[in-house]
Amino acid sequence: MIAAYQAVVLVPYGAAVMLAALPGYRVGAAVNVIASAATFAAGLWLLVSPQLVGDYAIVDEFNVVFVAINTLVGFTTALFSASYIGHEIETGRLSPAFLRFYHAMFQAMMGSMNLALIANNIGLMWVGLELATLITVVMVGLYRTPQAIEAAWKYFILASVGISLAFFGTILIYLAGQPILGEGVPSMTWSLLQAAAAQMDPAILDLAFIFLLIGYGTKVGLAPLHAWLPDAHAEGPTPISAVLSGLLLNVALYALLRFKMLLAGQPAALDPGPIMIVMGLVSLVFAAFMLYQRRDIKRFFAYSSIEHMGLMVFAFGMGGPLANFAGLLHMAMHSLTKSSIFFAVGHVAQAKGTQRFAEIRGLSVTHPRLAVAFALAVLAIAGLPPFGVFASEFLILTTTFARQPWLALLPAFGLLVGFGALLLRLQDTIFGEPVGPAHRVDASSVPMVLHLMLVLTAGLYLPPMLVGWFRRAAELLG
Amino acid sequence: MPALYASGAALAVLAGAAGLAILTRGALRLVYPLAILAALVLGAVDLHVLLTGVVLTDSLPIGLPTIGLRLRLDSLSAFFGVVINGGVLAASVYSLGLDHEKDLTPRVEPLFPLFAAAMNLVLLADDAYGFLFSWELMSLSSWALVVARHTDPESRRASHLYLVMAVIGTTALLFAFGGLAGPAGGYSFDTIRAHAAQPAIAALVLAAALIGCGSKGGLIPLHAWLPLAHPAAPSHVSALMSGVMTKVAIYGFVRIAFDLLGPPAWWWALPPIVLGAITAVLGLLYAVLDRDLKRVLAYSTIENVGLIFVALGLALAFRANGFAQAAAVALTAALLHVLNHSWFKSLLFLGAGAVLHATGRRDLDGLGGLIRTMPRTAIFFLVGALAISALPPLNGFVSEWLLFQSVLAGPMLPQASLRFAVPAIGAMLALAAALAAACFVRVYGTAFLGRPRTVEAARAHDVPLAQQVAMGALALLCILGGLLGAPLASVLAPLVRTFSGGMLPASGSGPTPFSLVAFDSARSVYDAAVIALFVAIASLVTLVVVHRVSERRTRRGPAWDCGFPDPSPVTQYTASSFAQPLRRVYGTVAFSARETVTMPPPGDRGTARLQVSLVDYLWRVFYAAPGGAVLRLAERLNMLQFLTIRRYLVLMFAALVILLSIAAVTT
Amino acid sequence: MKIAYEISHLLAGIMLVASFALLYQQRVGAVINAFAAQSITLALAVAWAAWSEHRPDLFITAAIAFGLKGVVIPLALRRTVERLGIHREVEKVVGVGVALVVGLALIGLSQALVVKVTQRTMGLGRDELALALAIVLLGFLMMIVRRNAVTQVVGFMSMENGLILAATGARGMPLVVEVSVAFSVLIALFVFAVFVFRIRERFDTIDIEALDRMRGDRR
Amino acid sequence: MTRDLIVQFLAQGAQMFLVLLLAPLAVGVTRRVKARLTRRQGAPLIQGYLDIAKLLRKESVLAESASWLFRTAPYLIFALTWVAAALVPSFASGLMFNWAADVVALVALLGAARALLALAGMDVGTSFGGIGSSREMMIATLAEPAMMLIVLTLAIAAGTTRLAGVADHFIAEPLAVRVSLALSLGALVIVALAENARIPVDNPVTHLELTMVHEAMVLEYSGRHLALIEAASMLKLTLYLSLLICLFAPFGMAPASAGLVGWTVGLVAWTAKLLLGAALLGVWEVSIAKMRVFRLPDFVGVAFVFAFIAILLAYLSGGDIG
Repeated sequence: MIAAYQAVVLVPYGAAVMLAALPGYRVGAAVNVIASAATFAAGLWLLVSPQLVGDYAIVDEFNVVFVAINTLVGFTTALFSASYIGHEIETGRLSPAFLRFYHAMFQAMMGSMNLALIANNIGLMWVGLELATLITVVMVGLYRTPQAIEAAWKYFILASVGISLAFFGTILIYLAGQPILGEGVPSMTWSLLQAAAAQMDPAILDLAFIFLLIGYGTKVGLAPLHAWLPDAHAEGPTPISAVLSGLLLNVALYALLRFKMLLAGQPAALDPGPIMIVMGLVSLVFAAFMLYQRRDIKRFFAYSSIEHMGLMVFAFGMGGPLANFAGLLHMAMHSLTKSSIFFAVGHVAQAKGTQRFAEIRGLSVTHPRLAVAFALAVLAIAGLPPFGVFASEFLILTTTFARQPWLALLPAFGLLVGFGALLLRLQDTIFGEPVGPAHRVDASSVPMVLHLMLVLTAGLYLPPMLVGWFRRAAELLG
Repeated sequence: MPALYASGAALAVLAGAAGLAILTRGALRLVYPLAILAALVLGAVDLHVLLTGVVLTDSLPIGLPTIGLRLRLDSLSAFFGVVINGGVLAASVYSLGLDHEKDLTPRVEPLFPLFAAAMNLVLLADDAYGFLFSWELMSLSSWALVVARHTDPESRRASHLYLVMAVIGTTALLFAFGGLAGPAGGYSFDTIRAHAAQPAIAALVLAAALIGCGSKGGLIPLHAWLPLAHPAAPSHVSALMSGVMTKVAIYGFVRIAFDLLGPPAWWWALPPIVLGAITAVLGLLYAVLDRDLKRVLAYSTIENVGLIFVALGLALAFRANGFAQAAAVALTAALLHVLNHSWFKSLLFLGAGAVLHATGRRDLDGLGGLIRTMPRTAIFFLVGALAISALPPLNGFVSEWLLFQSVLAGPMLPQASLRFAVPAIGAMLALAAALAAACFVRVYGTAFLGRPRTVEAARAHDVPLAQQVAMGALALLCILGGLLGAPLASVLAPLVRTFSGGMLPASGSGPTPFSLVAFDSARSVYDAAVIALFVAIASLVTLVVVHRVSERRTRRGPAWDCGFPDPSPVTQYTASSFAQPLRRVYGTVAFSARETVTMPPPGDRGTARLQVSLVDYLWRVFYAAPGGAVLRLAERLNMLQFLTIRRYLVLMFAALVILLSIAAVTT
Repeated sequence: MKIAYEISHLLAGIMLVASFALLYQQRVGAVINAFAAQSITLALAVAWAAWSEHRPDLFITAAIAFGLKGVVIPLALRRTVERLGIHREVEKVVGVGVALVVGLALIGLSQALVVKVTQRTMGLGRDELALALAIVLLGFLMMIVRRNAVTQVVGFMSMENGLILAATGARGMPLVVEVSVAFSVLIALFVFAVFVFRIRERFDTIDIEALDRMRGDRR
Repeated sequence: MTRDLIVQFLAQGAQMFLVLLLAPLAVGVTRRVKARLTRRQGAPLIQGYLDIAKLLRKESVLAESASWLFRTAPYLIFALTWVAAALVPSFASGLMFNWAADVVALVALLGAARALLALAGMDVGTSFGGIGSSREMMIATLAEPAMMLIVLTLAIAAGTTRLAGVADHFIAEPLAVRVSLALSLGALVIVALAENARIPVDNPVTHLELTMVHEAMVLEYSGRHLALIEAASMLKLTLYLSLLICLFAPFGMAPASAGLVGWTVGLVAWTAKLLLGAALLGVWEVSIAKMRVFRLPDFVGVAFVFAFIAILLAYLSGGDIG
């Protein structure tokens, strides 16, 4: 009998092995869904099971929520891709062999991300995160079109450099911990490092944090380290885009925040706040402007992910219980909303047979329900009520203004610029006279609706349990 | 709080109506009856609170954690609730006359009740989150209503501009509430009331509130979306947006400036006064020169919002200087004008809707002679037009009169800047009043009087009974509101006392129970009833006498027109030609209007052309320029999408080295 | 112990020199040779650490460093370079002089960063940390001053050499071996990607500028 | 007590009919003076009465396109103007309904009459009607603010917006020459000229001239309707004259609750001043030429500027109102 925290890692890996062996993509898809469901069940179980601090695994207020979200989105994405990917076979973009590979890789990726989340060891976390990254690299290249190859290549190079830098940072953390915790595993263990942070050498911590910021920041997609992100989203299979935006960015940010906690524990170390504020703002404003010139719908929303990651990093840079709480909330809301958007985009792409904005018009005439869902998702990510993103942005902006009024203008500016673009594209796609073909959509709309429901609920009501976890995590984040 | 539960139930009814309408097309026709029901209940509750002065509070465990959703219905929100639900009621009754097959669409009907519910929620909310939540919901639902005619690129453009401006406004309000709540995040209003913000914060909050509420109300220069968005919506929605939603904006400003922000400083008054006055005059100048019926009405909405802001500013100024009674006069003027404007503007927009419905045209120059083809609408519209021109004995003049009375109290103010501002404001108000009269004489004269200019206008027919009932009721309210100004003011007295510290003399203190008394009865009295009585008697006497002594015979003949009667109605004065003198006088200053006449060469019998060019400087500076800047910058930055991998690596390397250097220099 | 420290320090120094050699080499062949030299030095350093600190597992890392990066990959690179006919001078972005100056500045930077580290008992000497840091940065620099994919791969690998150096230096750090293996896999993928992953067929040159010709979202 | 009340009521009624009675005479005086100054015999003083009587006896011709508004407007316009005129204190200040004579309301009443007239002008749908209405409203946008500012200035000086109160104030403290008041006087004169369509703003005696304003509006009227319009414009002239009198030359006006004697004195004084004013108007009209329509803004603008300076001074000197 294995524990929940083991299940969330082992189930996917096991499923990966099995799927690699299984022929026939329909079976594969089914297994994929079942395995993801099992993982999700384990994730829920983790929510209620007691917290623990093991040698290699940790389950605390901080990561438990993200594991849950991770497994949830993994499950819904599996559902979506099960109904979606068949279409790719029909259109001949994929062959069953590749699909088998795809399913196996999908599970491996989920397992690695969960590993990164629950690892109580900076080395393990690094391994999990980088494994997930490399797998997504391969996934992005799945279609083997010139664009896909190029996107994968770009992703691969930038990610590899990021990996190396992050590893260097990890070594430095070990070096910082070693004098206090002694040689070996202890000085790579979160819980112990956390406790010993106060006595660590601030200079090494500074150095380490910078390397980790650049290394993991590459995966978070912070400008100017973002270059891989838009193309990877645009050229990869849509389910992978959903996972990338919804989960991988979150996991990377989670890792970064863990290290921020260490620095928060050592007053003598440099304050990561200003650095994160600047990088966050740069990403936010830059991405907002980049939205205007986008012609590919998936690349468009990829940039909006950069924008929101920037906002989160800004919030965590501001620090303080309220801003951190808002940042965590925004992480959760964004991953749910953005993945639902990518599901919707998948539907749209099927309905119109293209990803180019220019050829998507008048959806509300041809596909009213899809149009409504898509509109709701986009408005949700634009930070309009009744959705949860509104709550987090409300908290971020109000608390920032209350503390530093003039600083608050910048994120507001970025968000407004981005909003203009979002609304423009939304209106162009769903309104007006329809153009081009209008195919039947056979992908399941359950995941999309489910996510929207969750985000809607969060906008109206946050369960006290969740609030409690976020509170605690916010305090740790300093 | 059973009353609040009643409101809750009504809101639930609205939500249910929306849900039904979304689910089945057959349920579309249920929307308006349900909306009427809900509006009646909500209005009744608001009225009850307004009359009894009780304060209903409640809180639900939703919304922000630990704060929850606070609900509070005090006299202020109740008053605005009466305004709003009155508008909703009228619009819904009007919409009963819509044709089920032709007019009802899933793009409009499901959103109408949501819009109404959101506006009510704004008034009920007693914490920042709930307030902004419903505020934004209001914008969102109205946005969807504006873009209902989505195939028309104009309305798409309008809706885009509208929602962007709305979100800018909401962001400003976010800041306002952020400043009020403080770093600790005390978002509930009673926490905010508990501690007053220090001056620096207060200034920022006031600015933010002015931007936030001004952008929703159409305060210049945040107005440009309004004349595009309001007309783009279906007419009964335009009536709501113009007549009622702008009032929610006013409510927001009053709530923040008079309630949450604590005791005012005198200079708070300046921005609303100055902006309001500019808005009032410019709004009418736009209106006078525009040729689209609904757009003219939208511009006049801007003007009226300006007037209200002026009154509010004066109230702030007086209150800050401790002149409670003057503050009361100004505040009463503001609130009464809120009420009156909601009535006649809804009436006018519904009338415009009727015209649009009957003729399919909105351009004034395509109408004419409707007074004969749709007589009832013509009467109702006339009442509305005279009322909005602030002519006695209709309701528009009551608030106008009070406003002038409060302007008259200006010399009391100690601050030189205010002293200098107030007379200028008085002049601009007078100008606005005169322009309003000109504007609506023009509208009514071209649309309803004269001879039909097009076939549609000639073939027009009066609208269904339900729509006539709605308009008639509003027209009646405009008349009653004019005659019963004093009783209305006394109803508002407790509310006014709460927020201004003073109150008007009790309605008994005047010569008659209908006399509206500012300051004291020896000083200024306006008695609409008596004056109306005089006029009535005088005209009756005249009628009788004239019909006794004079020749009774009346002959119909062709128009005399100085001897050359013209067969074609084309030679009538059009809206544009009516505007020409005004354009020459004011347009040349405000919009650097140019007229260029191109005459055919002598002997050539071709037509001469008159070109009129106007420049909208506000649009150029406040909209075209920033928008263009954003797009240009976006284009510049876009090259960052097309760098080579090596260059991206360079960026990465640069970031690393820079951060390392920072770490190296910091100790 | 003193001797052990001196020797490892000496080897690290040699690696840094090799990095500089990488920077100023003109021809692809020479670049590859310099890299091979650096890798072999790394192998020696790791082996020395394994022996002096009695951590036999590190010998695996040493073996990988020697076998893969010291011998196999250089040979593979050499062959493909000849096959692609680009063994002549490679196009640089900045002149050698500039590159060297920047490199020196980077070394200064890493020194400046490390002096603030208060020396305490740790496996990795403070100046050795500085050396590793410098090697990593120089590798990164190498990646961006050359336009040619081979040299970029080389740059990445020398960067990674620096990492392994630091990792092995950090006494008692777990997973070092596994990580070094993982990295070798990564590098293998890298090389694989450049030359086998149909990039040659798809793009007639391996100049990266051409590799990302379309770069997404073009009209 | 009741008797007193009745007397008061009668007095009020008397004023109401008095203005009606004297209005045509005032116009007659003006015309006569103009005629004499231009070496003409001129019509008899009672010509105004004769005109109205004659018009009443004629049948009225309505254009086919005229609507009900066209027919009802004259009655309302006449009634509104009449009430407005009757509200201005003439021979006594403290009459029964003097409190109803609020300056702001007065201006608004005239505005209402004007708006109705302009609407009536547009009703038939002829080009001339349009010309008249549009110009009338344009002039109004200049004259009405000026008017409003003037009354506000006086109200500030007197500390009330009751006309009677203002009059009392100026009776009580004999008119000290104050800049703001002088300016107001000038402004009010100009406004009065503009509002009554007198030279140089408009020429009351011409037709078929593209520069006409008032006459163009009433072009389509005939018979009893025209009679009412004419009577209304006469009343308006009287109103402005007695407004000028009551504000700037209130001497002789009987105070509140003065007996019949006081009232008769006031009556004589007022009538004299009224006719004098009419005569002065005549003199003015022969001594100046009609302006082009689009020079009017400059002319009426002057009134606005005067009034604005006046009120500014009143504010900065801090009126004792409040």
